[in-house]
Amino acid sequence: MPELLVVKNLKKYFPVRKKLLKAVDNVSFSIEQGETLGLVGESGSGKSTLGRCVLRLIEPDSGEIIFDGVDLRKLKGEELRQRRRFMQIIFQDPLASLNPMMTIGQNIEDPLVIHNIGTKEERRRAVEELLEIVGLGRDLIDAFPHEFSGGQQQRVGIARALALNPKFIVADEPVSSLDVSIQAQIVSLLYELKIRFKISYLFISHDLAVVRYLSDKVAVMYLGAIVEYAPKEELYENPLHPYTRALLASVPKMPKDGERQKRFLALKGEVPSPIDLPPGCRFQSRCEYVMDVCRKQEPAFREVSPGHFVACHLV
Amino acid sequence: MAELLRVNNLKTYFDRYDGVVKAVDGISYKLDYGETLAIVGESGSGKTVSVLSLLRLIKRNGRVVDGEAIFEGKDLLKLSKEEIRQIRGKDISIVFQDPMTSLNPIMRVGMQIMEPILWHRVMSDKEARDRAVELLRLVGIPEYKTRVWDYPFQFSGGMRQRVMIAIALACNPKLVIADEPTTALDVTVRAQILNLLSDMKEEFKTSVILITHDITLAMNFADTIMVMYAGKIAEYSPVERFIRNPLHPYSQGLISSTLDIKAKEGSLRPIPGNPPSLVSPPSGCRFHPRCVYAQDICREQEPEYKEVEDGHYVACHLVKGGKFNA
Amino acid sequence: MEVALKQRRRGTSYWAAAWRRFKKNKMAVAGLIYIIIIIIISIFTPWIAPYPYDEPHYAHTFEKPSARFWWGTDDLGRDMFSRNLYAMRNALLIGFGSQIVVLIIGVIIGSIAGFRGGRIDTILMRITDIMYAFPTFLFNVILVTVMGRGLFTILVAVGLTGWAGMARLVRGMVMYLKNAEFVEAARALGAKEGYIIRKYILPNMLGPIIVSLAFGIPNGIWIESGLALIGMGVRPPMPSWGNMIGAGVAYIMAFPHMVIFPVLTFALTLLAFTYVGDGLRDALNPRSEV
Amino acid sequence: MGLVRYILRRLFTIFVSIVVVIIITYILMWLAPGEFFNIAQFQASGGRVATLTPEQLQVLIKGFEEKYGLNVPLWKQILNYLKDAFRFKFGPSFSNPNEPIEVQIARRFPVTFTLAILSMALAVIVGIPLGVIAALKRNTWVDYITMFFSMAGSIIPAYTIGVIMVLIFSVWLRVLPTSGWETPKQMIMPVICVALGPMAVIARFMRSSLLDVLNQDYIRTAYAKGGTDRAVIMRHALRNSLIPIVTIIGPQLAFLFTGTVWIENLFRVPGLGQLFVNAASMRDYPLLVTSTFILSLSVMLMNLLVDVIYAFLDPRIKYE
Repeated sequence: MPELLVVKNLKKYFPVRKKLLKAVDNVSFSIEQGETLGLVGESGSGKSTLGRCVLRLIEPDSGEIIFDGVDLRKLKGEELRQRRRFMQIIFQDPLASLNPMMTIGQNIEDPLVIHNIGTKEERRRAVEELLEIVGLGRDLIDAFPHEFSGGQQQRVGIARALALNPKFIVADEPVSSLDVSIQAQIVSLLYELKIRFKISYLFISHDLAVVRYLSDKVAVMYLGAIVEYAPKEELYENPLHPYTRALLASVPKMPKDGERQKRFLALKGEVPSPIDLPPGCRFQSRCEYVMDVCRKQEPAFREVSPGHFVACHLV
Repeated sequence: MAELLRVNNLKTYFDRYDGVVKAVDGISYKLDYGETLAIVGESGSGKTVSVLSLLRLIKRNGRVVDGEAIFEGKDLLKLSKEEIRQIRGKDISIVFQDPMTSLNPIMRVGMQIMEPILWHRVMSDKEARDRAVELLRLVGIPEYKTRVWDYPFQFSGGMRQRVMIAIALACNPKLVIADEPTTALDVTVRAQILNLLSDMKEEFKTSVILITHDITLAMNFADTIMVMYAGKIAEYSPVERFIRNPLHPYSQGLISSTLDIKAKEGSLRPIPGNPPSLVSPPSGCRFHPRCVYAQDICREQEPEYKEVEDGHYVACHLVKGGKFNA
Repeated sequence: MEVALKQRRRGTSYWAAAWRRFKKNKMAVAGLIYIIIIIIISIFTPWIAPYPYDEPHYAHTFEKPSARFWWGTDDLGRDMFSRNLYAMRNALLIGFGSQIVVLIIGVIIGSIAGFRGGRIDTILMRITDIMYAFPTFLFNVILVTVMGRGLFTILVAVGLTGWAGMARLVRGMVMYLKNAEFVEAARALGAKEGYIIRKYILPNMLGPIIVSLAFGIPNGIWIESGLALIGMGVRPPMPSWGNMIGAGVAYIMAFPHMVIFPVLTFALTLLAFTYVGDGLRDALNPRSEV
Repeated sequence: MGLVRYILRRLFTIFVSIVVVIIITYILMWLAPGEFFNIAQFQASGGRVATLTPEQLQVLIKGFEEKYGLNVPLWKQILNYLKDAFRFKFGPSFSNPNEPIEVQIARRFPVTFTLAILSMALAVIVGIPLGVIAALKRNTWVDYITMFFSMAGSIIPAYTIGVIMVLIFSVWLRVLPTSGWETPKQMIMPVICVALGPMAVIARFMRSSLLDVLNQDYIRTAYAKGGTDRAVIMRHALRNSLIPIVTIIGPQLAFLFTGTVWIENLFRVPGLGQLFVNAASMRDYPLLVTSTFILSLSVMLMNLLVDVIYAFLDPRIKYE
């Protein structure tokens, strides 16, 4: 399959009180047409910044973002604006992502207005169709976002993102603020859309289960860098990086066959401040296998088996 | 095991601009000494209110309208203000969800740990100080001897939650209520806090009520599980039995809605629809608008909350003789 | 939820919902009615007032309220009722007028600071901070000294010294809105900056700006009266509440009516505006309902 | 350590701000229509113009300009003024050529200072408990009445309230004198009038601050630990809600200083306010500039003091 998005050596540093916060530190990955990349990380991993950098909603410091054969970083003003039709974003907080002064219909119609697509009636019909696609009634078209529940708001956000028939959507923790039953609804909706419209997602989440369900490949981020990157089954069945292993082990599993777990394998400590990291491996402070070399030299991000990349001295 | 707490027909309502919110509408359950009960539900299910009502810690616009809560022979709901105060933090203590906001930002953590000890006159000021240091050690705070006089903002999220646990344990309570204690934390820190809760439960031999939205966690962690929906108990069961045989369609829905780390692609079967309004809840069974098995009787008549097997209670018309018949 | 939504299918727009909330606040509604009445009176003052504001009746000085002089007369025998009407009119002119000046300066400075950020923001905000911390009344006195004591110049002076709060408010909102998720969403959709400002940022700033203006109007009236009290307000014989009260105080022991009426209408007007401001603040904040 | 540097930086900012303020003031006055040398003023200060020939008048104006340093370019006037001003030397005023302004201020300052301090103390001592009571009794008639008066107090100018008080206590009840500043009885009304505005603002702010704190999770934690109402309110709610109060006291001081101008005028209190009113109405520029200088300096220093106190009260600030 052709590669839809190739990101190479992307960097974004923020100055924080004369120090550097390396939010995205030399990140590379690629996504094929119709394929979904899951991006897993805890708070402070830089996963949301990365998602926004890819869309140039945050301007990266350096690197390449080749979307459909064109380097987005070289595009200016109008060219970039036109490109935006093909790449969209869904946000974590569905209410905050909708314009409170516009009706549901106007919010969904807005991308069409911005790109001057169709007549008023055509747009109205398109909006009604989109409402149906995301599972909302047409009769809700004139309601306002604050009158909706979180799940419905997120459906509106998805409808708006779909309006321009994008090839690629950045989904930034789209279900983490929702209730379990609603989470499941939205995840299955996203899954259905992926199959139906062949959309590629960059699916950002801290929830390993959700990521597994939707992704084809998974990247694990820790403090601004991808530490492990592999096809889904490979990553979940054969995790190599100690951080990935710990992440997988710390999640309670459904005790279907009656064996319950009262203690969980826990990583020591917490995510350290991403400002002014010490030299060497960024995971050194929490790694149980830490060695001298880990404190001196940053491990290279290398391919250990076909398609399976990892940055660890132990592998 | 002996019974520590028995709640009968508890009802807690809130007054709001658009009407009366029946947050908890007639629930009954019991808890034994040393038992861990997990209350599972989504937001608005009444899981937190049902427990805060016991200690009368609900917001000003809320009121307990009916029911009794017998804790060691005393009805908590009928105690005087002073009597209930003497139980709070001493016999029953709480670990809240958000450790960032649940600690007083301008008071040293040591003092915050000492307060329940001093307020309940368990020991002298001097002893309370030593106790605070000891508790910090127990909950696994490094350099606890100096950290005891730090302020909350000098601790990370996970460390603050440890402090909250230390506060809860300060007076050797008989019951610890943990209200979504890990929800606000990072994935890897959640496991630490859960382990700590397990250890402390062993160490202090307390009963625990774990309030959570995570049914997977509940099924792993608890002895008994209680699933709430729209202010009522849908199902209440010993966990082993529940794992084998979840009976209520909502329990089943929650399980099939929950993405397990091993879930297969396309296997998700979400519950349709949205949670109901608690101001004007649906007629009959409150779950019927979202229930794929709903029948006429479900729309018309409220199902009875009854024991279907030994210790296994369900409120569903379709459950008969310990079996779910759709 | 489903049911509730269907009943409200036509949707309650932000403004409709705000009006519904505003109506619930009885004091605010009373204040609004009072303000509408005095605005109408002020428009037609020359036709309503029984006497010109500067017409003396030397035979009737210091008269108590009577059928001929409803609110009595002052030291020159001028009709207090007529003078009060004109004072009210002047106060409204200054109140509203000064807020127009505040709006223009505040929005321009605030949005430049907010949108541009960086050094321009720092400089503009430093100036704003000085204006904010400084007892602006002194500046008013100096400005009026420089520009003269006309109605228009006073109005401009009050505006020139009162924009700091508005600038801060606008800047804060711009800073918040330009990074708000729904604005980010619009940017991701490919909206042009002009479109974003017109459709996303401005409509969402309107509420707080209106509230700020509502509180600014009584403040403007207040400052004018303060200027008038120390002889820096509108030039006599043109009446203002400040100079009427100032003049009345001199005779307070013997002829309290000269001060009672201006004081009461003045206080009532300020309270009315403030209640409306309070009502607007609650009404324009959708979260206040919960 | 950080604190000292912070204070020094703030002092520098204050210095710059004041220089800017003085420059603006000077430019404004320079733009003002009419000569600095105002015949009416000269006469008012005891001169006799009518008897002078034009030449003699020229000499007189020259002498006047020399005396007040007006015979140099504007930028130099400003520089000269600033150099002296930061050593608290302001030269003579137009209206009182024989007495340097610092002497006039020194005589009147204690009066205004006493008035301001007494008023602020009253405002804080009454305002805070009022706010606390209103918050604890929220949505009862106690709350409504307190908040009605508080709203009225913060929006109706002190002067107007002063007039109403004179009407009630001097005209009708005849229990308090209308003017003067010698006996405590004379001080009652001025102090109350000046205090009412800030008191109302403090009460309102205290109420909302306390309500805000009472809604915080850590208050619920304190109750859950078994705290009595008293313990929770005293140890947790009050302490935390008082911290933001400190921040509004700074701006209120500026407000209060301005308020004294009219109140001193109304009650014939011989403070800085009267001096200022005279300066304004007589176009006494040196005095006007100096009032600006003194007022902005004191307000900015007060604000600094308030911020430092704030840093001491809130441990979160110190460590940042």
